[in-house]
Amino acid sequence: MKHNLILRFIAKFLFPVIALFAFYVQFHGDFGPGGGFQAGVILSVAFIFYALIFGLKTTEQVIPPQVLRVMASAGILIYAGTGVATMLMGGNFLDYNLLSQNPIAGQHLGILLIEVGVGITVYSVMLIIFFAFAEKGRP
Amino acid sequence: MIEQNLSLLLVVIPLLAAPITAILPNGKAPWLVTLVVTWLCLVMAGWQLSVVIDGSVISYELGGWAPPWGIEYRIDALNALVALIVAGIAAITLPYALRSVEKEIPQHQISLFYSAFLLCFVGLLGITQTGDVFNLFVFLEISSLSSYVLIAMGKQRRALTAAYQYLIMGSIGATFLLIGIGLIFAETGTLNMQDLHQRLQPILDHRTVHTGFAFIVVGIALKLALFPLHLWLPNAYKYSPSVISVFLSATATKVAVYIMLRMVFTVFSSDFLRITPTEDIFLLLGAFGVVVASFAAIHQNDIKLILAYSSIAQVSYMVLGIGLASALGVTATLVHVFNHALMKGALFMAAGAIVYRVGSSKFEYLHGIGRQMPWTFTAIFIAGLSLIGIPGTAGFISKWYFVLAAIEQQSWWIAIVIILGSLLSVVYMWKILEVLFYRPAPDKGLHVNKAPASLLVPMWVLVLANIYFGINTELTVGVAETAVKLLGVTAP
Amino acid sequence: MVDTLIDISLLAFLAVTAIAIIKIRNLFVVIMLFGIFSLHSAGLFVVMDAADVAFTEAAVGAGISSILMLATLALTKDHEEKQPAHHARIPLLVVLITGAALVYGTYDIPSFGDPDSPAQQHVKPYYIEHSVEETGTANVVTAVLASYRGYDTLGEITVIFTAGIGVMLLIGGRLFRRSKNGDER
Amino acid sequence: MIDIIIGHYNYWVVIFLMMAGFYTVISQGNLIKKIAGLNIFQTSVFLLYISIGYVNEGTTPIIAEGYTKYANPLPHVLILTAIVVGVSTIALGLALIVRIKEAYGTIEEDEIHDQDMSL
Repeated sequence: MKHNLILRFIAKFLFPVIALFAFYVQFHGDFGPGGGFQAGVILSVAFIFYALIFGLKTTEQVIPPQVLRVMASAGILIYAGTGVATMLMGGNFLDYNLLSQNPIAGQHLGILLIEVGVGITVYSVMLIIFFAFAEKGRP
Repeated sequence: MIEQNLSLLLVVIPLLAAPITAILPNGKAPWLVTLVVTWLCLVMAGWQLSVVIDGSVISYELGGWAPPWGIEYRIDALNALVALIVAGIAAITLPYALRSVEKEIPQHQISLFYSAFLLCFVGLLGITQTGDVFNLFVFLEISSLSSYVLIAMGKQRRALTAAYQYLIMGSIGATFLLIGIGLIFAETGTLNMQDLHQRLQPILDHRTVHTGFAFIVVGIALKLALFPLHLWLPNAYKYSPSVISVFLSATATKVAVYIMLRMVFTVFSSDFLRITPTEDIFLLLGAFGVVVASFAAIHQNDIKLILAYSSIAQVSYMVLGIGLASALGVTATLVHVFNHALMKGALFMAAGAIVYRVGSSKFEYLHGIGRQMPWTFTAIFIAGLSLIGIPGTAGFISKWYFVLAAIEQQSWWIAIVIILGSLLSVVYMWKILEVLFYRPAPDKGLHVNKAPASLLVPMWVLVLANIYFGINTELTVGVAETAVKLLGVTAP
Repeated sequence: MVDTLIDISLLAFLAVTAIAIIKIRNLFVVIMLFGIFSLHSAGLFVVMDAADVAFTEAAVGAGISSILMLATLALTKDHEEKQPAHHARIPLLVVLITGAALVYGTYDIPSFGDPDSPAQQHVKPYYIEHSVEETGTANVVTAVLASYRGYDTLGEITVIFTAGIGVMLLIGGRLFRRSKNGDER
Repeated sequence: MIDIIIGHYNYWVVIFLMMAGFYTVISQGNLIKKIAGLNIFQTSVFLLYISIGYVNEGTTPIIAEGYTKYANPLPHVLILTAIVVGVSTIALGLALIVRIKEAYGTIEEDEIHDQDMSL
């Protein structure tokens, strides 16, 4: 599909749109449907789409698989790290109220942090799975 | 700060270590991290048990939200005992793992392998700590998914099909559990175990509650490998890497027994057992399991397979104890959970040492090996005595309690089944010993070295523990009795 | 009324799709039907006021799962399922018993949509009443997911991380190695 | 009578869907189809949960003025988690299938069984 001009044009146009939508979903979960998980899936779909049009090699250069492996771990560490931070501040695990003077602000910050963690892990694992399957299919 | 968050740290420390291990370079580092983490967890699990051994209960509110709105960790003597078993077996397995894993797992996968091991460990510990049924489901899936992967890491191709079969059966089990939780949620609106217990008592005769209970029990029975849902287990244990056979056989089914106890007695209640035919079903399946699995074990020609079938039989004993539904019966189950972890851990370690040296666990390759590996052979002999239930070993204590519990209720046929099971285990253990010792080694016989010390020491620690806990029953029986009191098991 | 009609027609579509999946042996068609099944259930989730779930089911069930199955199909090159050799009587019996047990279990279940059922009267009101003041989040699903039951969500990403580790171990080959040459000693 | 049907038809159809999925898992010999069946089984259980959380004339649980009846958010949260668990299981199952195909050259249960027995 690398040489189909229309597909390439549409892909170039759609990729940023899908990615932008993913970020919207990521940070708008407080008010509408969505959150880190959906955002991670959508962002990974943008990359999968990119890989289908421009090929696996190009995509692996954009986002190397080894980096994905680190990111998948980083997401969990951000999430659990937030919990450990609240614990160090003297509260219970994941008690976001302590993250700020104002409990509501603390909750906002905590939810934001963990949703970012969720998004990163989900995005990278989805791509890891896709890369692993796609790589198997390469002659 | 540590004491206040102790029960949580027990789960969160390995949970943090798993992603870190996944990005470490291959080599000794992942093993070292895992070793440190498991020993740390063992210390914390021991500490936790020392806090609740007097019958007190630790309640920890995650996120600072009070139950039933938030998730609660709720630890009493029962949780603490099972957590100690899981952490203890992991800690003992790790020194053994170094050499064994180097030999069985490709070099470039070492760090991912230990990460998966830690995830399995996290899952099992998470199950033991939680007081929320859905949280239990989530951690059950963490442990299940990682065990599918770990089993598939076995060298032979049949490891793949064994893992696939386990994946299908395990997922069906998890889905049944999910259906059951959904049905009791529809009737109560809550997921916290204590809250569920209170809200279920007035509606124990509802048909929806009965169905929910049935689905929960079938779901757990699949994980437990309870007859007739045991078919996934033998191959899964046989073809998985040795370390994984040791770890899973000593912990996974035990944790499933724990879930069964929690669900039956804490979420539902002894009263519920009485108004339904559950007791009889447990007794019947347990009895069939003991007999059928023991006979199946006798017909195998492979050490690991014999041990796997024997595990099914031993788990059936535990189900018998639950079916007796008396304080004594459940005490026997708990003591056996602990003791069986010790004996199966030791036996699978010995089998793993043989595989390490010979490369196979099939009888045809093992004639006379016992003479060349005396330490391993003696370990099998002593742990085998414990499995059979000879006085002076840990196995005797649990068998003794089972028989007492059966006699207390005058279920003579149960007592007979228990003794029959022991006799059958004499037969299959003898079969192993005979091949290893009395069969002449083939003429050209390959020369086999003694197992390396890093394999022998952990094995012998467990063997000695089998003897120690056969003499000193204060810890096992004492904790079990406290746990049973808190479970609210009342005699019928 | 309109809701009920949409509900019934979606359920009917789902039932037909499920039967078709059992009957049809061409695996490509099965996977496509599976995608349709997922998409229809996402529609049904919308009808039942579960927007977040619908969103996720559409992205994961119809999207990721179908892509993965297609990828597996491409890798295994097995497009026709063989006639099942063994008789399917025992599975049918198991399924009938299980189904009968479930129908039996619905006798006492609160009616569909009943506002007085225990599931609507316990725990839930607390979330609805307090989530805005306690977490500052209007979307109660997010509040419960990220805060009240945040620990479940940590478990959830651990599950997906496990899947990532597993896939890397099983079919990752050398693609995800940390360094190009440092690993081999 | 009609009340019972209106109150329960949703559960009954969902049960039918679950059993269709369950039947596909345990009766089919093709490994990919088993996974598809498992997925249908699980998705139908999700429908069961969401049905439990549904309330007549309610809305999506996003607090807004002018609305008082909301669906129960708790089953939604549980199912979001369960969907993730489901897709993880499927990814692993499919990865195993790819390996099985490499090792055995087939993904039919019977043929795999025959190969294992003939050793």
